[in-house]
Amino acid sequence: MLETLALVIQRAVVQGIPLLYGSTGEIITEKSGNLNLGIPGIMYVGGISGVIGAFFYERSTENPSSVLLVLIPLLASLLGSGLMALIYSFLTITLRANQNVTGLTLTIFGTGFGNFFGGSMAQLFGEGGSIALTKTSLAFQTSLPFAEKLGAVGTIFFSYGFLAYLAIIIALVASYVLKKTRVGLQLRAVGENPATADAAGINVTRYKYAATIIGGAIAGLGGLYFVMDYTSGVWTNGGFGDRGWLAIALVIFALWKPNVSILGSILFGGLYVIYLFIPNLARSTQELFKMLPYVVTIIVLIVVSMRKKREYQPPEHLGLSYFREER
Amino acid sequence: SEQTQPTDDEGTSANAENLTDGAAEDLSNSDIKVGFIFLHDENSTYDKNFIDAARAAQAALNLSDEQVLFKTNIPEGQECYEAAAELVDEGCDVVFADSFGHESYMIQAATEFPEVQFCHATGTRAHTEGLSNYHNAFASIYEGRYLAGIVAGMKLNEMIEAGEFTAEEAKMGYVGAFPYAEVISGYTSFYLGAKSVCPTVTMTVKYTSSWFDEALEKEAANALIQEGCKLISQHADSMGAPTACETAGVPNVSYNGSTASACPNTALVSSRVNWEPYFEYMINCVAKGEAIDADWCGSLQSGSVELSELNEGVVAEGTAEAVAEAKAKLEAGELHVFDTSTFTVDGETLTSYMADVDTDDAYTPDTEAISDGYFHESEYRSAPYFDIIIDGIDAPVEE
Amino acid sequence: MSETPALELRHISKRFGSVIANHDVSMSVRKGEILSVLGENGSGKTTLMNMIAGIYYPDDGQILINGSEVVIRSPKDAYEHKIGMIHQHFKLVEVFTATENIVLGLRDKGRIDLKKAAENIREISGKYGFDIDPDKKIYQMSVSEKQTVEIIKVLYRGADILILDEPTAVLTPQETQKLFAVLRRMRDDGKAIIIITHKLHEVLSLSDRVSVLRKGEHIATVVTAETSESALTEMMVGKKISLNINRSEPKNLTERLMVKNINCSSREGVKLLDNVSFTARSGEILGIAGIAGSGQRELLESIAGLQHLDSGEILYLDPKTGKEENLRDKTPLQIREMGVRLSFVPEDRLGMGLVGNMDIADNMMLRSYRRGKSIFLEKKQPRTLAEEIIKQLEVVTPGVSTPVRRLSGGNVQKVLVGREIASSPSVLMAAYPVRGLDINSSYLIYKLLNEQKENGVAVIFVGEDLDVLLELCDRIMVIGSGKITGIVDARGATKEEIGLLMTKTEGGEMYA
Amino acid sequence: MPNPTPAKREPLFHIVKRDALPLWKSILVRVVAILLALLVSAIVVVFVTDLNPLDVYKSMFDGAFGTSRKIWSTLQNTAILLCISLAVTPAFKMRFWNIGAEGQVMVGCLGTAACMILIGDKVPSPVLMLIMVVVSIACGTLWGVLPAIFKAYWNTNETLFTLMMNYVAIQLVSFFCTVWENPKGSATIGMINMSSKAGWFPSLFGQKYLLNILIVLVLTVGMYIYLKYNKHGYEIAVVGESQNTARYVGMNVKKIIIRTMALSGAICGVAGLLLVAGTDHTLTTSSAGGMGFTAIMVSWLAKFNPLLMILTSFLIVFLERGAGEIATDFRLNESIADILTGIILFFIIGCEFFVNYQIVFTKKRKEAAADA
Ligand SMILES: Nc1ncnc2c1ncn2[C@@H]1O[C@H](COP(=O)(O)OP(=O)(O)OP(=O)(O)O)[C@@H](O)[C@H]1O
Ligand SMILES: Nc1ncnc2c1ncn2[C@@H]1O[C@H](COP(=O)(O)OP(=O)(O)OP(=O)(O)O)[C@@H](O)[C@H]1O
Ligand SMILES: [Mg+2]
Ligand SMILES: [Mg+2]
Repeated sequence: MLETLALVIQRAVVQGIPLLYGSTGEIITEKSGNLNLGIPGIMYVGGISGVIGAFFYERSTENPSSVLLVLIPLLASLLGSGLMALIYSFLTITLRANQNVTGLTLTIFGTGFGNFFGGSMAQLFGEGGSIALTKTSLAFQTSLPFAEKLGAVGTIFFSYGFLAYLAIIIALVASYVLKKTRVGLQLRAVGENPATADAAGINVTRYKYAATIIGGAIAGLGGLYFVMDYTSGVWTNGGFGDRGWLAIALVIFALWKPNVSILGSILFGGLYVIYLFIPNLARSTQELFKMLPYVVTIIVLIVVSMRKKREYQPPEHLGLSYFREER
Repeated sequence: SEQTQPTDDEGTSANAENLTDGAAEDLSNSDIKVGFIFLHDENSTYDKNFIDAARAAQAALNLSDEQVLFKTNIPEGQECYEAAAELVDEGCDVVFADSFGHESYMIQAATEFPEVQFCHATGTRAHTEGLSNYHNAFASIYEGRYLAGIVAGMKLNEMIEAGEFTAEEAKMGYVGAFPYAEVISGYTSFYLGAKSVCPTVTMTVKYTSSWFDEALEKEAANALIQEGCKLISQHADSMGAPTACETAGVPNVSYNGSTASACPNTALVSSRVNWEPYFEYMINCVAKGEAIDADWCGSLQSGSVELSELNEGVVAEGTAEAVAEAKAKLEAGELHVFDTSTFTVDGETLTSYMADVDTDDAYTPDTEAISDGYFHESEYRSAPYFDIIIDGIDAPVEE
Repeated sequence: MSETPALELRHISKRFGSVIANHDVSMSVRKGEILSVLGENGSGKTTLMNMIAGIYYPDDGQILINGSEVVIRSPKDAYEHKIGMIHQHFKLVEVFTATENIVLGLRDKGRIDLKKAAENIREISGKYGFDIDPDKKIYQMSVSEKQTVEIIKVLYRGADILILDEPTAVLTPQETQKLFAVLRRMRDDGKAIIIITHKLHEVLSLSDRVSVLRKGEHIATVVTAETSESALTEMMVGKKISLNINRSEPKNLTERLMVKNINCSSREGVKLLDNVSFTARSGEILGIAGIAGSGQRELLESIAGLQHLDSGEILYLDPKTGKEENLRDKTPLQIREMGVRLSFVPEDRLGMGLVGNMDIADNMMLRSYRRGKSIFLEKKQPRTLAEEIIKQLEVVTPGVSTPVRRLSGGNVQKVLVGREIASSPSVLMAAYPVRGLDINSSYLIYKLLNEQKENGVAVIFVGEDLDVLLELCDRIMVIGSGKITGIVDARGATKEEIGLLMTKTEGGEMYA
Repeated sequence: MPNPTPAKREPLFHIVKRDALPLWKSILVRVVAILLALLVSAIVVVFVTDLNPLDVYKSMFDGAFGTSRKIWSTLQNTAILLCISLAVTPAFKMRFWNIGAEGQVMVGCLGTAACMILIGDKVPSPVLMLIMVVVSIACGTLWGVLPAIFKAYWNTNETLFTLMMNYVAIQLVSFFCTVWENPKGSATIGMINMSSKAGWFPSLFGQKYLLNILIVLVLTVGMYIYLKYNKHGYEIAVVGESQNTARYVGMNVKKIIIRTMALSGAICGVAGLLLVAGTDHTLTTSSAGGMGFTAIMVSWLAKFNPLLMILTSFLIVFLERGAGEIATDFRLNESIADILTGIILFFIIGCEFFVNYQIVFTKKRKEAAADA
């Protein structure tokens, strides 16, 4: 029983990590006033960029070093998703394009990009079949050696690859920066009221760019985690599913607080797989159980909106572009 | 449907032999055009198996890229009909679709374009639809799975001997897509293969309700491992289950193609249908203007059912010999996979079973499938119809 | 006083699309000097100041600080030149505390220490006599508290050049005096100060020199001591004008609207209207005076059916049937369907009274679109009405199909007032109807209101200029912090009397 | 803080808002954007495939217009996408970000399929059609109204609410696919009423898609009139611009929000009907195929003008089908279509900047000053 529970929690965490990356990235982005609906696409690109990096490295050498096996996909992923966020930033911040439409387009583009290269890269380089990056994924999956000896405790706390811990560290750091530091204060001001921030001498454009790109890069790591750790280095088209959208939903669930998002994402992850652990469900009932994460999001959304607390509201200028000379 | 029995029976084996002689034909000078419709693309192990076979057939028959058209990622809906019709428009003489759900749309297209041949893998309705240009094809993959089951059973024995668990704890897990005959027939033959060498083995089945869902298959495999399964096999198309096994260090038998490169420490073997013989047969028939069988069922002999190379570091000692022996017996007809003396249902040995061979909305059983002491799988139509949950297998049954 | 000006503007021009907001403006301010900038609404005062503060970038011209040319590309540049500006519209983040707003954008090194900052803020407010809670969130603050935060923000940063854009619009006379004392002290410290205000007496009492803008151009800069109110007015408007209002004696006074003990509070639980009772009579203009944000808006919106009341009654006496109707908790549509002819010129013209992105004709339709049984819109009548209003009120616009957003503030106001009067109301409520109007148009509006009164309409007029209230209205009701602090006869009252009533309950809040 | 006089740094340029651009110029900007986008797409295709871009464009064109079947198919796809775009438009005009069209279409499909499966052989064809219309519209309406009610009363974030409703709808469809599966155990429904064709839209003049296309054309004109000339359309516009103004003139904002979303949902329901009864004759979890999202783009690109949407929906369908053809012809992965669509949309979205703003170069300004 205890072991089953430990496994459920472990699976919940594993499912939750990509969501956590996505929602932390989106929170940072939204705090700057940018509603980036391109996050699902960015997460695809984060995944495929890592795959591309690993693909070339694994093929370039017989004895890959485990440091490079981690570092190359990591940097490739950050670069890929950062570039995606840069496209979004350029369009919405510099060219002041509509954020919703830009975001949706970015998602179309990003998923297409991921699936195109994931689906045909091996073919383009004359190999065929799906890409399997065994060595890289082993490096990413390495968990703490004593995890197995600790039984349930080990399963729950120590059985993950380093990206899982990184996700939690990033969320905690982001929380701290947003709440306690000057940069965080200024970023929040930019999202709440860019004209005020601007008048106070804060470089609004720079903050928006920085937050959106950093947020995008963090979200992209969710894609990297999914392919390198969760799916063991095997790319499957569409495999990432709707996690990007759930990550965006999680932002509201977490009331724009990355530390709350840690628990939220694990909860969502659990809802994602809970039906597998409930015995004797009919197949049709299973389908109903798969609704859980979405239904719970809706309920949270409603409850939060009914409480109407000022602090529960999104950044005031979210979704709007800023032009200093506008009145 | 009684009268179709003998013809099908003959047709199946006769054609399978035909093919081995006629395969090397060079069709580069003919203006034949072939269209393929695939549910996914090469990322799906299922479709990759078809795509590889189509490429191999294209090469063997020396056809150009203009003569062989691929449409990938065609969903099981109107798009399939559209794709088929477009292939016809582009001059295809024969159109092939690879997914079960494509069937009704292929029939729709076949009705509309009587001059073009339509072939469909895994379908069930060619023998009752009465269309001369619509055909089903499959292979006796249950034989392949039986052999893979032997590999699994040997591995279990090895682990029992090594003291990893007791013989009573020898439980396997199986990730199935949907609880219909093709899957049930598959996991039952796999189980019977394992049982033939490891008599105490039991098996638990989980369905994912999807042919292709990485995360679901992975999580289902994980749940099975958690429930105490010592070995996992699957009938679903993503790498979810094999990679879950690799992470957990649990041996895995897969389907559609070897997973040894992605899972070097846990992949045992994989069984698959090799579609190249059928594709060559199909294309040759059209080129020569001969009729294609309404129901074609490939076999071990015809090269349609294959086992991948054993993953030497992982399989138990003596596996190769055991498999070779069983294979020879199957080919010789000395051994039948669904031999009723090897399994029971609710504690009883079966002597009679009316199978649902003819597709109709009410799923009425219509054909006696057990005779001569075994269940005659894939003889009355190419697609499997063994849908009995036997003792030793714990599979969700629903009504 | 030093020779080189602290700040000098040379030939500054700025256009917005086709609007020329500033053209070839030159002026300067010295260290230890207070300069007033005067001009009608829309004359380009804010635009000019915004260029100094880095909000706008000039199309042409130069800015010199301490004699050397600088380029101010952003507020950050302005900040680096020690320019501080208090904007016409508050620049505050509502969900932040006072402290957080004040330290925003400061470039101190190291970690942010809000506790220490709050200490400093307390110190500064003590020194200048402000009373403020550094940990209070902005959205919980009153307007004058917000203003205080803005002022402390600039003091905290220690600006050498200080710009204040209409800082007194929302302050009581007493608060204004406090502020002026602070400004004088800063002047004596050698700072250069520019202040924009519409109130001539403030200009005369505070500043050393006055610069006058008209239609975006610099008209003159004069030494305050050598000028007078009438001379300044003439410079502003460009011609001699006689400004008086023909107030007639009220006739046939009948009670039309009786407000009884109404109460309402905000989402955060702050009381907005506190037991308000009064009667508005047809044939008179009832003025409402008070510090901005004392509940005027909520009061008018309650009557118009836009504000939920906690308790109380709003009774309307129908002039035709003599029946009494309770308007409380009715929607605007229900009120209309009851046959109550209520017109309302709200304070927030583009946010409430009009739709900025629609043209004048479509804005006319707002009141009338429901007319007729057809499911389709009647577009001809509104068009005709629009054309009439444009002609009668001399609205400056390229045509009826110009989006209202593009019109200048005064013309927007004319469109709104014109539409509301066109619906021949029995009660006409107008909140700051001359805000944004030039002097001529203001007097046109006063004339229209007087005509309505003479036609037997009960007019309620919320104004900010006490002189106008005293000249235009028959009775003046004073509101402070949501309470009625007194109702006086406009013919006998004095400004001081009203000013006192305005601060009766509110007085100590800001400068304890 | 010491304050040395900073070096004089004039910015290279600065940005100002411009007055309305003349129509021909604003069209020119967009045409140039599309041409640039095609150029960039060509570079991308050449980069990944080494193909001649002209071949690629020809192939694209063939994909949409190569044969009469393809033309009809293109028209049919355009019609459905247009229908969903029409559906989202009134909500968008009201600034209600409904990204749940996907789910609203799905439940429309579900309702239609339910009628065909459950009573297909029990009632006469005209009655069945009528019931299908009513049920599909009712389903779509329900899905649209639910988030609207919460938006109207509690200001619940509609973007996420509608997004989540998509997945609830998809799981619901998935549930019923299992319940009505055929054959047993397959979790797919297959073609519904294949032999009786009960509930299938009839062919008009031998064209099975013509009825769909005509229905959508009628809807398009209707929506244009509704938004432009109907009193509701006016109310929607006012609520979208300013809820305060709407309230001020006595509009019932809550009612208008709910009513408008009901309309959006209803038209999505119709799109579901057209998909199941008019084209697919089956129900799967991908029946709506992402068009609910694409429709947002169509509507926005057309500036919410239903007549212009004919053009923009056609553009998107052309791009998708064309890129699909490239994939088939050159054995590429279909996702290339999404990449190319994305690139072209980026350019179209970005070019709006040049319609609304102007870049003033400092140098030019100086010269202008010298001239003056
Ligand atoms: N950001 C802007 N965009 C477009 N037009 C503007 C902008 N800012 C100012 N204007 C226009 O420039 C002109 C001058 O406006 P400005 O705000 O400087 O006037 P002002 O003298 O400050 O008036 P007020 O007394 O009302 O504050 C007006 O016609 C105004 O409409
Ligand atoms: N007040 C502040 N305190 C501490 N760090 C800040 C502060 N303002 C900005 N930063 C951080 O310092 C970095 C530099 O930003 P800043 O806007 O100060 O640039 P700058 O050097 O002034 O640029 P420029 O030369 O363009 O004016 C940024 O990473 C920003 O996050
Ligand atoms: Mg101003
Ligand atoms: Mg700097």
